[in-house]
Amino acid sequence: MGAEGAEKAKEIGMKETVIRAEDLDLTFQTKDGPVHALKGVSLEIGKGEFVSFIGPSGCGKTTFLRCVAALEQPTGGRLSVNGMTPEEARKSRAYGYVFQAAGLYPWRTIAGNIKLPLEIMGFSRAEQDERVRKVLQLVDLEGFGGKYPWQLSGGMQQRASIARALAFDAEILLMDEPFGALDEIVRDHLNEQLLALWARTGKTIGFVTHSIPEAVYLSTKIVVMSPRPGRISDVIESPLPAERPLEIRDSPEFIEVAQRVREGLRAGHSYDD
Amino acid sequence: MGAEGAEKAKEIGMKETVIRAEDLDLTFQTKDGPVHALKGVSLEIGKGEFVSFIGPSGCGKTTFLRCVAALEQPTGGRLSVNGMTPEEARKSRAYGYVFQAAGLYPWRTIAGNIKLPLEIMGFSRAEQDERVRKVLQLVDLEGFGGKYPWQLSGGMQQRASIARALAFDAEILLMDEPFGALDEIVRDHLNEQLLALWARTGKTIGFVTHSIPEAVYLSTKIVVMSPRPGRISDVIESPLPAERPLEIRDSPEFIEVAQRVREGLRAGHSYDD
Amino acid sequence: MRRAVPIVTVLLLIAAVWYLGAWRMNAPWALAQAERAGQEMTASELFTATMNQDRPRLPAPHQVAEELWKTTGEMALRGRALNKRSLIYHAGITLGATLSGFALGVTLGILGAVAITYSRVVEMSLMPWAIVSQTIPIVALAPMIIVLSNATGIEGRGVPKAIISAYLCYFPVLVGMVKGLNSPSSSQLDLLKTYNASNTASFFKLRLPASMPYLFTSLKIAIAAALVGTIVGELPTGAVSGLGARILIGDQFGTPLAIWAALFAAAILAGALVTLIGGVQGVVLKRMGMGR
Amino acid sequence: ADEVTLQLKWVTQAQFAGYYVAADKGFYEEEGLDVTIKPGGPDIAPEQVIAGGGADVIVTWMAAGLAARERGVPLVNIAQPFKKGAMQLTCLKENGIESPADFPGHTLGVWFFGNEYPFYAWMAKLGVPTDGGESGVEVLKQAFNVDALLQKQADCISVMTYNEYGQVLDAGITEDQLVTFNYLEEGVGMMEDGLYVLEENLADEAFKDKMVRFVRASMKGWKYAEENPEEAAQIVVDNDETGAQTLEHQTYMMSEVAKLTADTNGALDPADYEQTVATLLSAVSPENPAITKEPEGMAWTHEITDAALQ
Amino acid sequence: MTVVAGALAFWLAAWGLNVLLARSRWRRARVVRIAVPVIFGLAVLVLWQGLVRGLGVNPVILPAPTDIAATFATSTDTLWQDFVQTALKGALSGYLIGCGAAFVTALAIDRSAFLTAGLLPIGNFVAALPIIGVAPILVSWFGFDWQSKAAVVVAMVFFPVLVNVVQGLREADAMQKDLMRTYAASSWQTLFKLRLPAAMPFVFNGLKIATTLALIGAIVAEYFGSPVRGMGFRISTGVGRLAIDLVWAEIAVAALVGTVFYGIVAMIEKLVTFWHPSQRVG
Ligand SMILES: Nc1ncnc2c1ncn2[C@@H]1O[C@H](COP(=O)(O)OP(=O)(O)OP(=O)(O)O)[C@@H](O)[C@H]1O
Ligand SMILES: Nc1ncnc2c1ncn2[C@@H]1O[C@H](COP(=O)(O)OP(=O)(O)OP(=O)(O)O)[C@@H](O)[C@H]1O
Ligand SMILES: Cc1ncc(C[n+]2csc(CCO)c2C)c(N)n1
Ligand SMILES: [Mg+2]
Ligand SMILES: [Mg+2]
Repeated sequence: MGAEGAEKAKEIGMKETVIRAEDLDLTFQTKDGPVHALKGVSLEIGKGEFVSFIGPSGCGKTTFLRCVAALEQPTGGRLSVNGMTPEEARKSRAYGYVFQAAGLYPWRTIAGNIKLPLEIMGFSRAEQDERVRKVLQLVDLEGFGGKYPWQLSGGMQQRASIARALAFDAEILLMDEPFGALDEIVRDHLNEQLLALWARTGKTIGFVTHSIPEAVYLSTKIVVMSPRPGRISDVIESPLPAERPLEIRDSPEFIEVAQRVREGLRAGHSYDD
Repeated sequence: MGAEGAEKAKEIGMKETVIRAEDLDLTFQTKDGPVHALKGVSLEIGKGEFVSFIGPSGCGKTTFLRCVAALEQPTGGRLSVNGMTPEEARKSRAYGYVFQAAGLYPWRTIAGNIKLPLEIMGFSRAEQDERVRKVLQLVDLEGFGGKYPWQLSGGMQQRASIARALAFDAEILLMDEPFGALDEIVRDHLNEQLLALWARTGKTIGFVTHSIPEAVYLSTKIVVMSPRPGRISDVIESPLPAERPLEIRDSPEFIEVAQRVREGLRAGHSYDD
Repeated sequence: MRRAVPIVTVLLLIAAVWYLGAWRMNAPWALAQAERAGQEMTASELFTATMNQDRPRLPAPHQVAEELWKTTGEMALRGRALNKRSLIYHAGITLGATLSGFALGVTLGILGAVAITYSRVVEMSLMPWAIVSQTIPIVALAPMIIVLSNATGIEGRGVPKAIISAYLCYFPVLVGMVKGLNSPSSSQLDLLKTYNASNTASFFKLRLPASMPYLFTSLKIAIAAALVGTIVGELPTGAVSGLGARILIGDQFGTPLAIWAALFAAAILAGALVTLIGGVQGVVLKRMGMGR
Repeated sequence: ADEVTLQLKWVTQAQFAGYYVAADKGFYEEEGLDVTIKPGGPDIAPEQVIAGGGADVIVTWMAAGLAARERGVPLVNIAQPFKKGAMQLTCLKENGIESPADFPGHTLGVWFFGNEYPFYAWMAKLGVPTDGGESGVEVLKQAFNVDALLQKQADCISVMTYNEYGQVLDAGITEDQLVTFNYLEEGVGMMEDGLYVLEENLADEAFKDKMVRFVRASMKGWKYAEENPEEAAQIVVDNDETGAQTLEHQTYMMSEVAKLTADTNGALDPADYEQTVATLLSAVSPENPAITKEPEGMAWTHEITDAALQ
Repeated sequence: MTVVAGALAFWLAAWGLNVLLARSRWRRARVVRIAVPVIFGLAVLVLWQGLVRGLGVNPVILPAPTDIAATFATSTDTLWQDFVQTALKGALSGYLIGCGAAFVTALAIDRSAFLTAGLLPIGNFVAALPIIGVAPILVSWFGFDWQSKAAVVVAMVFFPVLVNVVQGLREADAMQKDLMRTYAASSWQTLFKLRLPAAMPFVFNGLKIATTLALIGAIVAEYFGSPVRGMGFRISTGVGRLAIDLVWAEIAVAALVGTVFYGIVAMIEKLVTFWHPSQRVG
């Protein structure tokens, strides 16, 4: 794309592209033969977008996110992140990744867990403490830095793991069903907080979920996927405004988008697997 | 109550009471001091009702269900099931209990799992086989009796575990977040099936869930609970008709009930646990 | 096949190191002998002299293989597999004691685990002592066990050996089974409670099947421990037959080759037993639907 | 037939040829006895076995027998087939030992398990301390083999003329490279393999009679073995359950053992007993607690041999 | 006979007391957790004493606990000397060398998937072998003093520890490793910050198994030659001298030392793996 492309993008009101996938394929070789986890996936994600991936189990949501984070190697197609290969982007520490389970190290305190990437990236002690303090505040966990993960509830752990991903200010936040294990109320609350955080920081976010309301509530763009082989069956640009109180979920626009997502899903779903 | 009471109940259009809790208390003694899991819980559940319990984590939903099933001993108040103590009701095998995880025994086939309660209760071989056949049909799993649990998808496992609870024709079905681990699409599907089954069998069902739409969609009565100490904060009789297609969830009545549940929940929720 | 390549490589590496060691360790004796005889030795003469000694400090692998073959395969071919000079015969003796010790130990372990699972007094009283029991050097008890079993009228050395081997192998079974019998989740146990199931039913329908994977894991450890126990029982007690006795006699008569051959026979026996249990585990767990 | 259990002091070898020959040739049977021979081993104390009722009669050394007596197991010597002592200390000349005067500063291998008494008696007699240092000797608990000498971990080791000494020679060391000291000849010897029973059993006439027949047959076995060493060795090899003994070595052993049994009919010479007791008492020390006082009561008897060998 | 009956009665009474304690309100208290097994042990000793005395068992066959205690008290010098020789010089040094070597080897082969694939099955196999049989060989290689005992201990503990450490290093789950990759962490950073801590429960499992092996290995090795001190020396020669009470005193020392050793390792484990669910009860 280069400078010229960026110019053009701005002109026509598009944001700068951060992640660009073209005709991406990924086939796992397994004992029972090849599994086509991704087939011909093309997608562009602009800077500052909040993109949700939704689809039945096994449709390749996780795999796509992992390809972006260079945790998996596509077997075909092109994938670039900020104009680099995903591998280079990973080395330049462009990603914060949040897994489904909080995945905190049980032998480290919450603060210790948040420090982990900072230690690895060689931040100074003072800087580490400062950042820990800041992100703990961001996710509403002041005062819990000295606790161990197992002393916290699931929701708090999940917030800590988000704080960990935020601590080193990666440009791109990839979240794989981060709230899957939480109850709806806690989930609502974290959704609100995540939106606020996104608004404040302007990060680019890739977000995998199974929940239709969650996807609709959070995203600027919803990617509906279907399995066998994993491919994109619909991409929905959200018409919802940037400002989203929780009540927006009872608005007709919301319900309409949700309905569209649900149909897209229903189409690709098989009940007996 | 006696015959007279039952008469009266019929007269005024009320159903016969199956479960009656009066001012129920349950306090766990833990190392960190007493935990008031239930405090002054009073509730009546009529024959054939479908009652959902919803509330934030730790509000005592599971504990209440366990008290009903005589798996936990209340420390105060009265609790009767069909006019007996829960203990007696348990001994008379009045309950089918479905846990959050399917909890099938991996060393038994699906049919073997369903037979488990039948063996324990001393049904004859022929009777066992007959019942297994019937309930497998009921939950749409014909032909899967010989498979092992891990050869089935999560949704199918959950249906099998419901079949297991149905097999011995308990009057009361207690379900503790049976669909918590499933994705939304599968969940919708199972919700539909569960409703159909309930309609067909007329069982009394106690159902714990975290999902507001699920609670509203399924129940004739929604019990909203709040924690510390665990108590009932709202009991909502559903105005929805008995016949409920999935689309009912976009109807205004549905949304209204959901909104009321959500408010009840919000009130009792604390975000930091 | 793919998995075999690294294993074979490592084995070859070990053999190479072994040959090197044999050469280094046997050289002094060869040199001293030459000196006593007043001869000079070339390097190649020295090397051959280190590879074929009667009393090597470290026999070369081919020597051990040869001795092993002479005392097993060759005798078997001549129809003398059960002759007392055959290691097959002695392995059989050791195997017999190992199996009876194993049976005794496994029975004790399982019964103990059941008692511990169902009785809190037993758990609190016994569990710490089970650990302490493993720190007692059973070798020290071996002679007393022999005398005591003599005194109580038990004849023969098989019984004391089996007792020692049971002593060593009950522990892993006990620990594994306590874990296994307690592995059902509380919701699995509660499920049975809602059926108003008896203790017996919950044992046979839930706890026991749930403990099977644990049982087999500990059985593999236990059979190895039982073999160690038998050999340890044979070593200091003057057993007259069995692989341990061969090691002992080899030590007394200065025939290291006999020791090494017996050691390898023991290793092969251990490997075979563990593999066998692994096989049974595979079959049983598969038939139970847990064999994925 | 009357049953008799004999507990040996060591593994099956020509050291016990007489008993195996007697069993094999039917001498016991002729006496109406059904004899079970239990081999011993490095951890078997025959005195303990007989105290526990595991044997009727045992083969043991007199020092051990007297020690057991003092510790409450009243053993009685009923016969003494071995007249001479076979235990020796053998040293490699190249390590600088020519005579007992050279011991200080060297390491000596000693057998324990009740076999150490003569060694300590000798050192006491020589005035050599046994706790190491310049003027003393370093003592090793030698395994029951000759590795310590061959691998130069000890300068001298304990050997039996009929066994380990031969092993040293077999290993390629010649007799002239060795210096050997025989305990008996050094004046600290003790009676080796004798037959012992529990004193209380001797009160029983039937038992006594059994022992008379047993000793008679056993001595017949010994004399037969002396005269037919090769056949005796073969019998021993046949009876060895370990299958590890070689005929060659057992033949050597038999020929050496024959020298020990040659000059006796099996009756204990009281002078030998006196010498053993004297030696033991000459060197009472914490390391060497065999006996601390004259044995009390009947430590030996001629009753059996008198009846058996009239 | 009355003695036997008395002992039996005591045993029953002690058991009854334990039943009461185990059912009591205080059953979770530390004191009770300790008292119950102690009472049980005492009851066993009393029963032993009663049977030996009551049945008039010859002390040459089985001494009474009081005799053993008396011998213990009068031979503390000997016991101490033997403890130093066998437990400290032989077992402990062998344990440290063996575990250390296993740890270093595990880290070394961990770098190569090929070596791990080759060594792990072999290690698993060797860990199941009756290594104790090499004792006579190692004694003839390393001489009579503690070095050969340490060598036997090294041989015995090496493979169990190796297998556990290698296994432990594979314990970090895929997600945790992926997390490190998203940080572009170096392999050393991954090792020290993730895989070693995650391996600790396994490492300690190996170390605990090794404690019970160490003392037994050192003692057995002394059967095949030793200086004139050491627990194995005393045990292996004591029977021949009919000093059975001293043998039992040594056995008691061995059990005590072994238990304390195990206890120390278990305590360190508690400190290091405080985060592991198995350590978090309550
Ligand atoms: N490492 C792997 N090896 C083989 N197959 C794999 C691997 N990882 C994923 N797959 C397969 O690829 C497909 C896509 O998997 P993926 O995890 O991306 O699905 P998903 O959409 O994230 O599903 P879920 O909602 O269950 O998390 C599935 O069929 C899965 O079985
Ligand atoms: N056995 C127990 N011992 C001590 N406290 C307990 C026990 N069981 C439950 N509790 C406590 O009682 C309270 C109610 O628990 P309960 O499991 O009934 O909650 P819940 O509503 O089912 O929550 P969730 O939605 O997380 O399942 C909680 O605070 C819990 O920690
Ligand atoms: C238990 C016991 N061990 C060793 C000896 C000494 N000894 C006497 S004969 C012999 C066999 C080798 O010749 C040995 C080692 C013994 N008397 N008793
Ligand atoms: Mg996924
Ligand atoms: Mg619950």
